[in-house]
Amino acid sequence: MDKLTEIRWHGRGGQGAVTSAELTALAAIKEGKFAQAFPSFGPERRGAPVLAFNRISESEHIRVRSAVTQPDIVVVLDPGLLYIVDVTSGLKDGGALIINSSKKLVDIKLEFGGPWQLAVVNATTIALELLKVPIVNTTMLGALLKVSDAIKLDFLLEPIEERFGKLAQRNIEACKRAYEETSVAEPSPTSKKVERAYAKESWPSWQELAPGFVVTEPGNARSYRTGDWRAQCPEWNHDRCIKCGICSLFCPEDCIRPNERGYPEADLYYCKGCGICARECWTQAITMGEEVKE
Amino acid sequence: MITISIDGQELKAKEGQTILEIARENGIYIPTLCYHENLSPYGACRLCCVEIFKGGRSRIVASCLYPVEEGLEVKTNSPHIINNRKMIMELLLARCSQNEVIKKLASEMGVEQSAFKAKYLENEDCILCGLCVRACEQIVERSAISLVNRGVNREVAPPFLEPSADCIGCGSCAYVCPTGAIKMEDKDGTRVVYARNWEKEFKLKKCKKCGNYWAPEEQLEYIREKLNLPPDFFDVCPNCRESVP
Amino acid sequence: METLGIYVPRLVTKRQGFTPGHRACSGCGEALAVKLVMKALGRNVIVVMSTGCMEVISTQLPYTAWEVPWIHTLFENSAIVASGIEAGMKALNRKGTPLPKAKVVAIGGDGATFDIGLGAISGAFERGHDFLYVCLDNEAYMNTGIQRSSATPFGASTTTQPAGKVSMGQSTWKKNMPAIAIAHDIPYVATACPSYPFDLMNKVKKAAEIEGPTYVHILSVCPTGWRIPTDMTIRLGRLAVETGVFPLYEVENGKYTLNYDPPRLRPVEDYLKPQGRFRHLTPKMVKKIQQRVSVEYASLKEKAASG
Amino acid sequence: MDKKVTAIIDKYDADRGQLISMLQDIQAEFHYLPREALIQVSETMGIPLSKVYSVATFFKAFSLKPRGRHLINVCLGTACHVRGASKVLEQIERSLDISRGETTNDFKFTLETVNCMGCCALGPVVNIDGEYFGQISAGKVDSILNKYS
Amino acid sequence: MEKIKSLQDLEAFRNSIAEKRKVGKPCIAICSGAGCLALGARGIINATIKEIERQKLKAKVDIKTTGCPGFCEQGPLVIIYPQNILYTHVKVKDVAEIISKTVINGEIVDRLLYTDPTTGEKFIHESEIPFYKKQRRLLLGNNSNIDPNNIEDYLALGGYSALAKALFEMTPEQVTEEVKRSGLRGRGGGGFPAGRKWESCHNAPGEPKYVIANCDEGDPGAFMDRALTEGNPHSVLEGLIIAAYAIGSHEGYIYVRNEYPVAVENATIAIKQAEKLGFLGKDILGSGFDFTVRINRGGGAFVCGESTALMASLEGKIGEPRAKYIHTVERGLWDKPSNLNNVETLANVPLIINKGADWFNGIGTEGSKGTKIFSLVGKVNNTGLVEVPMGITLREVIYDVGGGIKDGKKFKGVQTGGPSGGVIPESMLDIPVDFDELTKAGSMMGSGAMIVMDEDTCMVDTAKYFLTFLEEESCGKCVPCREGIKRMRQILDDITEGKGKEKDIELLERISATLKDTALCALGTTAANPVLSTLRYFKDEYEAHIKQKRCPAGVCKALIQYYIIDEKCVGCRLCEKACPVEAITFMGKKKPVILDQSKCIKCGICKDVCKLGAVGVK
Amino acid sequence: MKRVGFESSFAIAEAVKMANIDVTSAYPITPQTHIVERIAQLIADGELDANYIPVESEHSAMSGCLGASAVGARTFTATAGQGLELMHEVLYVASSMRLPIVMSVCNRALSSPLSIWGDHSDVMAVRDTGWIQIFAENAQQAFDLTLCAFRIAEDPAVLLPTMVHIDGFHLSHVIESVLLPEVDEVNKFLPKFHPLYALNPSKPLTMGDFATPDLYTEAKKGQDEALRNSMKVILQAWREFGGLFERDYFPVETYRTEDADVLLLTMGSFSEVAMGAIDRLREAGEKVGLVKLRLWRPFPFDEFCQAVAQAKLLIVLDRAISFGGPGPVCSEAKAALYHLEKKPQIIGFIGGLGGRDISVEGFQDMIHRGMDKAEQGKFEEFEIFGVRG
Repeated sequence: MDKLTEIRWHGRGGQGAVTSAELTALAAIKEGKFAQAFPSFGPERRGAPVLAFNRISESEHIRVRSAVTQPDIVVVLDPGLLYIVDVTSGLKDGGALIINSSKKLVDIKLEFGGPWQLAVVNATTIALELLKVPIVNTTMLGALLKVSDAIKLDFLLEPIEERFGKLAQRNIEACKRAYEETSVAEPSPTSKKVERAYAKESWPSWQELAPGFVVTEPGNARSYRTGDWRAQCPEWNHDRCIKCGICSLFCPEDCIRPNERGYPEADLYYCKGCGICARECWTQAITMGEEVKE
Repeated sequence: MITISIDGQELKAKEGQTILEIARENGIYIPTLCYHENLSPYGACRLCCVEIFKGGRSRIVASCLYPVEEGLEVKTNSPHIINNRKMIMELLLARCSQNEVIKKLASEMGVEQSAFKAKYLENEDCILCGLCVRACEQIVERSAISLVNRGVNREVAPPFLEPSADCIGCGSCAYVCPTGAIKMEDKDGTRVVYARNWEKEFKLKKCKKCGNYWAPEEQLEYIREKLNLPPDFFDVCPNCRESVP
Repeated sequence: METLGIYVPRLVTKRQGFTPGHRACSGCGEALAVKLVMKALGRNVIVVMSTGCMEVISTQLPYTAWEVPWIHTLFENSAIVASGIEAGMKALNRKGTPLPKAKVVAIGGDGATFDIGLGAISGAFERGHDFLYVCLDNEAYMNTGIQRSSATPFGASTTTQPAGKVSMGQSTWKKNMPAIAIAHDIPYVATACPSYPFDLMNKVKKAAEIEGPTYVHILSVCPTGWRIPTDMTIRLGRLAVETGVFPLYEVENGKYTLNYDPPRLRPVEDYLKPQGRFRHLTPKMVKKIQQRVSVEYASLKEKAASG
Repeated sequence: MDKKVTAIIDKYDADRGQLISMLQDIQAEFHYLPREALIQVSETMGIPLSKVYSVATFFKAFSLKPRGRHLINVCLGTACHVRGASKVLEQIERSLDISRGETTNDFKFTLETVNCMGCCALGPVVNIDGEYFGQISAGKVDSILNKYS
Repeated sequence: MEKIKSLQDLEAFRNSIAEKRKVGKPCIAICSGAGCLALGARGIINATIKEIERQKLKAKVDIKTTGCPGFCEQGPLVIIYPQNILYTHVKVKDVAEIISKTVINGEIVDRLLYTDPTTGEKFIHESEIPFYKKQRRLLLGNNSNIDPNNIEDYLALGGYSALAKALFEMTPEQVTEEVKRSGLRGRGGGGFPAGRKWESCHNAPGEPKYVIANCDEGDPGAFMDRALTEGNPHSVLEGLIIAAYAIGSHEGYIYVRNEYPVAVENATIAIKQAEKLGFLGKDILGSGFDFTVRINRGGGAFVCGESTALMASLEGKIGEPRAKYIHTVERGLWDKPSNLNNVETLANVPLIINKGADWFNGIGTEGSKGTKIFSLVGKVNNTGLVEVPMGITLREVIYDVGGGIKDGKKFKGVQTGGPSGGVIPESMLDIPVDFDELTKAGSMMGSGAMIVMDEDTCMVDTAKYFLTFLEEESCGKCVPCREGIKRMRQILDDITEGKGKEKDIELLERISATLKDTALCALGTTAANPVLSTLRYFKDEYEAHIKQKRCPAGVCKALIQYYIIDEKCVGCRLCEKACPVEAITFMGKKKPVILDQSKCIKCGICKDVCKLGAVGVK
Repeated sequence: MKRVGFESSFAIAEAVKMANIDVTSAYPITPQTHIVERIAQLIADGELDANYIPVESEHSAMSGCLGASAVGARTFTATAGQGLELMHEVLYVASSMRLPIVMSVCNRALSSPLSIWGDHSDVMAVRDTGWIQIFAENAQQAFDLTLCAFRIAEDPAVLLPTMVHIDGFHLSHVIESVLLPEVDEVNKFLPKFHPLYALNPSKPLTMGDFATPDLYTEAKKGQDEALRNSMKVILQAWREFGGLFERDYFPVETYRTEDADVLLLTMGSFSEVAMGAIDRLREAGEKVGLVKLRLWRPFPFDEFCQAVAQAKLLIVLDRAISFGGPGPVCSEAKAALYHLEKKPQIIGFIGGLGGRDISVEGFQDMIHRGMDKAEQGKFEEFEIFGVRG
């Protein structure tokens, strides 16, 4: 049987994971290979964790259509996802984990190293510098090129041009620069994946559903964490805050409340990091800082 | 966690919560006029009174203030309570005979007319619930108005019934007023906050960029001084300000 | 009109029927609108919602973000489901089943309101049911991925009417839905925008208190569909109002009131420029839009002036 | 005025709990609570003026209006009432042509009432400038007032 | 004087005072209680001082101004020691005679002795007088022996020995236990067991803890707290210090109403003296216990007698009560555990500590222990303060102590408990004075005002009086109290003006019920008591006003007419002169005066001035 | 009980009145109009205290019922043909939200060409919407089964919407005699509706959620179980009805099927006509019988197998066409019998489309043709009965 490379992309709604997967497939097809790209269809929204998948075969039509559960390569577009989604779930021994992070390779390795190749690139910085937006889809393709020969840069150029038009050149630059700046650590076959607890959803059985699927517990969505969607986190400068409450009124999540001292505070369990509060604050007391997990 | 029962419903509550809070959380309606969830409870209107049962004895308490305790049994609608509420509404209706909010609430409770003689009916809007005073004190932290005089002569007013230097024209008092006794209007670059016996006028600041009036100058000056912001900080309205530091 | 200022927001109720934990996009103006609507309405309501973003993001089994009785059935029928609820409650009450007082509120997006559900809305308005219809207008079918609706403004690029080499995006003018509502002679019609939260809440409260069919049209900025940064939601709403693209007004028993009438309108360009969906517009197109907005605004002003 | 007020505030170590005592002293000094004094108390003590004003208007002992040279206090306590205090009050009102709470135009008398001075055994009681007159009747009013003219 | 630093020092100091006083100098004790002052005691004092100086007796005779012994009706009162001769109704012109006759020569001035109004018998000593005979004057007894501004007087009588006992022989818990066992209940009105209150406050979490003596005696008609604070301030202070010790408080307040300037002054002096001698301050009597007291003056608000309102005003706020679902012993002044006791309650404490709970327990009834001071006022012969053991009947108080109704009129009712209490009718005069019995009768003990009413008192007017009082005194915070009392007063206005309707009574009852159920504080919840109790016992009077438009007692102006009883009138023209509106005209000798009803304003002056009883009311 | 002459439509309206419904939300369409017109008149005359929502389409008619039922009101509507098709989408919602709406369907052909006359095309098109579907054969049954429908639908163990089918014109517009029970008796049979869940601010519920693939299957499983389990309640309700009113109903009813070799299977008003044909053939000594399907959904598998298993031949008349496939009833019958060892052969006819009449003679003819075809082994053929060549 032909060699089949399976890739799983982890991103957030609006970040470009699906685009990455699509471009990957197009590049592979251009090269003459057989490839698939597809997202995990769902109602998830901008900021919510999303998945996209690739399968690339050297010379055969690929018939499998189900989600990739045992990837050869995992690409993580948002460093925050590492702590909320089990990105290495099913990752094959000897496979590759590619992460967008500002952290150093050695530091990442402590946390996410395993019997797989580990690649780290500070894609957000590259994207912000070259594209002026924190969308890292093409940048991460550069990192993918560095780790895997499933696709080649030459065949990627055309799809990028088609997709981005005027902005293509800058995207290609981002891709190339990421290729240069990606640092890679070889797999350490003996090392084990660091186990961590990820939130797991448990689903009711059919008998447990009320007739008509009525939800009888009002507002139980409160237990649903949307704070995971956040890429940036609001911070209040108390010297600048007059506790006026405007931030709280404009919060679409309704998650800003005064603390004991009367200063507003976002409930990070829900805050999606949209930045409205910072934008609307009269005294510019709020800034959106980089999200730091754990 | 504490378990209490309100009108026969078993409910969970946290230590320190009041009966009214629990009722509201569970969609049980208890009328009030002086309660606001974001202000300290005051217990003045007495509309929220409920009957509690403890150790075989019943007692009437103000639900906005009464802290729940394990096993507490509450009735919000006993005939006793309803009679009292009606009487309180009759009293309020006698005071505010022309006020639409009071009239409506009274009629919802089945009180169409106050039993008091017409010659004694008053045409007040203020019910002295103190919400405005508490808002100004606890939220705005300015205390520009207070409850002055005692008893039947009580009213809400700034000191000496003159425009208060402490008032920054935020309008919290007008917003929180349940009966419309305090009002606020913005018109042609001027804001007026007023009640029957007092008012204060504010000049509104014009945004240098878009030309819209957007906030009272006194208010902006207050913020600016409090936070030690540069003099030109509020020259443009937040909408015209592009960068966020 | 707008009493928003410092501190007043802290007096807005914390409790509402729509909880956090909903799955709206980051920066969603529509979720904000729903939050404000629910703050204004309190607990004694029954909400009927059309299929759309708000339904999908708030009630994913086994969760619900609603703390009021809430029902969704289909895309196009929330106005009539609301009619049924209202009629049912009236009948039950009349026949001796005591029910708590509750206002029926139907909420639908622009697709549900302008397009697929228009017939049902018209029917419910005409029959005079005591209910409030709230349209959350984000100017396209956002739930399915930014397809044009009859609420999509002229010149906006959507996935079903994209800007292209020969296309300038939406080629028709936005349907005047409030005018359609007004034409039904219902007692109250208003436009609102969450960028003016107190105005919005006042109108919703007012509409809920009036007996008979009432209509509140809320412009709900969609950062995803409009292609703007998520933190620009409030600002865009204000720009829509300040440029006259989306004037805030209310019509009470046929009487027009313009709630926000600045001495001078901003140029529409201020509103169009930050939005990705208008990025392709040529100066000529912008001018055309400006002209149309000016004319419509003037006509609205005239109506307000004549009372 | 400032100095006198400052001295009074200092006497109580600017203790907020002693606000009422301070106002009592200020009133003893000026016979009423002058507006400026209240402002000074508010500023020195860091108590919002509205709160000071609120206290000054709540308690019956305080007057925000200048008072006459002689302060007449008619006791309307129960014991005095049952012995006809209201008739005494009415007579004083008639004699001075003012109502309770008011001051005569010549600023000679201010007429106030008090709900018990603790001289219940001798009711009705009238107190003028600290001097008690017990077992008064309406008929005796004028002769007492005459002492002060 | 130096600070007393130990128990031994205290005994030594007490002995030195006793030593000084052995000499047995004659002493003129002049009551300077408010009642006597109102009757001219100030003049007596001045005259005495002058006379002593004139007669150059300064070295031989002591003058003492003392507190109120309670017999105010008979004032000004003067007692001559060592013979203990009581003179009543003393006038300035009597002073010289008293000094020369009694002080110097030991002769008795007969004319100044107390004469029983009914028997005509004269009494030399206080204790022989019927007014005092049935009393048990545990608290008031010393008032006439003590100069309140002289701590030595108090010490000479064993003062502060209870404090010493508590500090050196008892733990705080033992003190509390003793008070608990004594059965002492709060004298301010509520009747809550004092010991239990102390215990709760002691056990409540939070520091510091405060103790407060409540001398904001707002009850019109009551003045025992005043008499105690003015007459024997150290007894109150000692009680307060002991309470502080038991509770673990180091800061205390005495809240005195500003209408009691003498009380403020005497208490201030007492505190200074106690501080100087080391009864207050750091390391009291060398025991290690610290305690300081401040005086706070009220601003004239009846509602400040309510504990939470009082504490609010102690914080410099308006005297608005708050709900007491969390008791003040847990969260009171400045949100800290606070113990508030009435002055009279505290004055009992040194007695209990000294003589023991069992002794105290032996006085009074099952549920109410000790004595209670009442201010017996109104239409009774012997008005004044009376201290009687609990359990004595109302009839004994009014007739035996009080000497019956003035001018031989008919008794109608007695109001106890002040504005929050009720009127008790003749038929119930035999109920014992006891917290629970009075409550059962629809009234209450209150702070101890006892206002006797005779047939000339209109009950509707009385109810209206109390409502007018409460309307003025309501803080205005809660709706039922502020609005309800006003409306009830308006209804009573109508009734007394002859405009009452029959359904008004029902409306009064409905408002009363709501007030009782829903008002925020005790002022409101009990506000309807005067109305309810008069409705209960004197409904016929209400009905007379409403149905017959008649005021049986001849009080309600709109329903009465003054008229001249021709047979009695001699034409002296006093009334004509007194009438402020010239409604009376002299008609010559045969038919002396006529009263023009159209002009009459019903001020009643004519009736007041007529010495012949020729003015009638119908 | 009194005997009156009533159009079936009026009989249904009478049942609705006796059920004391709270709300009807309806839109006119032939041949259903007489039902709602009659209800409107009853309301107008004050004989029925209910709210009539005169909606703007059938889609809205059903939607209005959804809303009213969701607050706990007893609801009824009626429609036919195109109307039922327009409701289609809403029908699924009603059943999956478990709202016990009762609806009369005056079975009608579907466009195009436009036909206002009866057949079962509309019925079969909504077969899979999760409703309980019951067929009536005459005015009396229309009355009885409508009453029963409320009882069944609202049973807390069921809570499913229910259609009572009457054939357009053949029943709807025909006047017959009907026995009407007394109201008290009806009240005994049909208690007040107590919804399990209802929209009520004092107990907030969320109805009509969104389900991801993780839960949709479970939701549907629950719904299917409910429909299957409703059979017990249906049997119980009909048994009780029989006890009270002495008219018995069964999911599958048979006529002279004892020892029959050949059975005819029909549904609705044609069944009574077919009974005439059976009588004549029996007179002629032929061992034929008639099987009538009263309950179409949930399909009464056991009862059906029991009724037909002993026969040699089952002739099925479908009044609906499934283009390019077997008649729907026929294929259902085949599927039901497939697992049995001993089962009849099946011949399917399609007939009575768009109001085309079939007389007693016609049925005789159909049975004979069926028998012929069976003999010839032409089992796969679906003949459209009476079609002109």
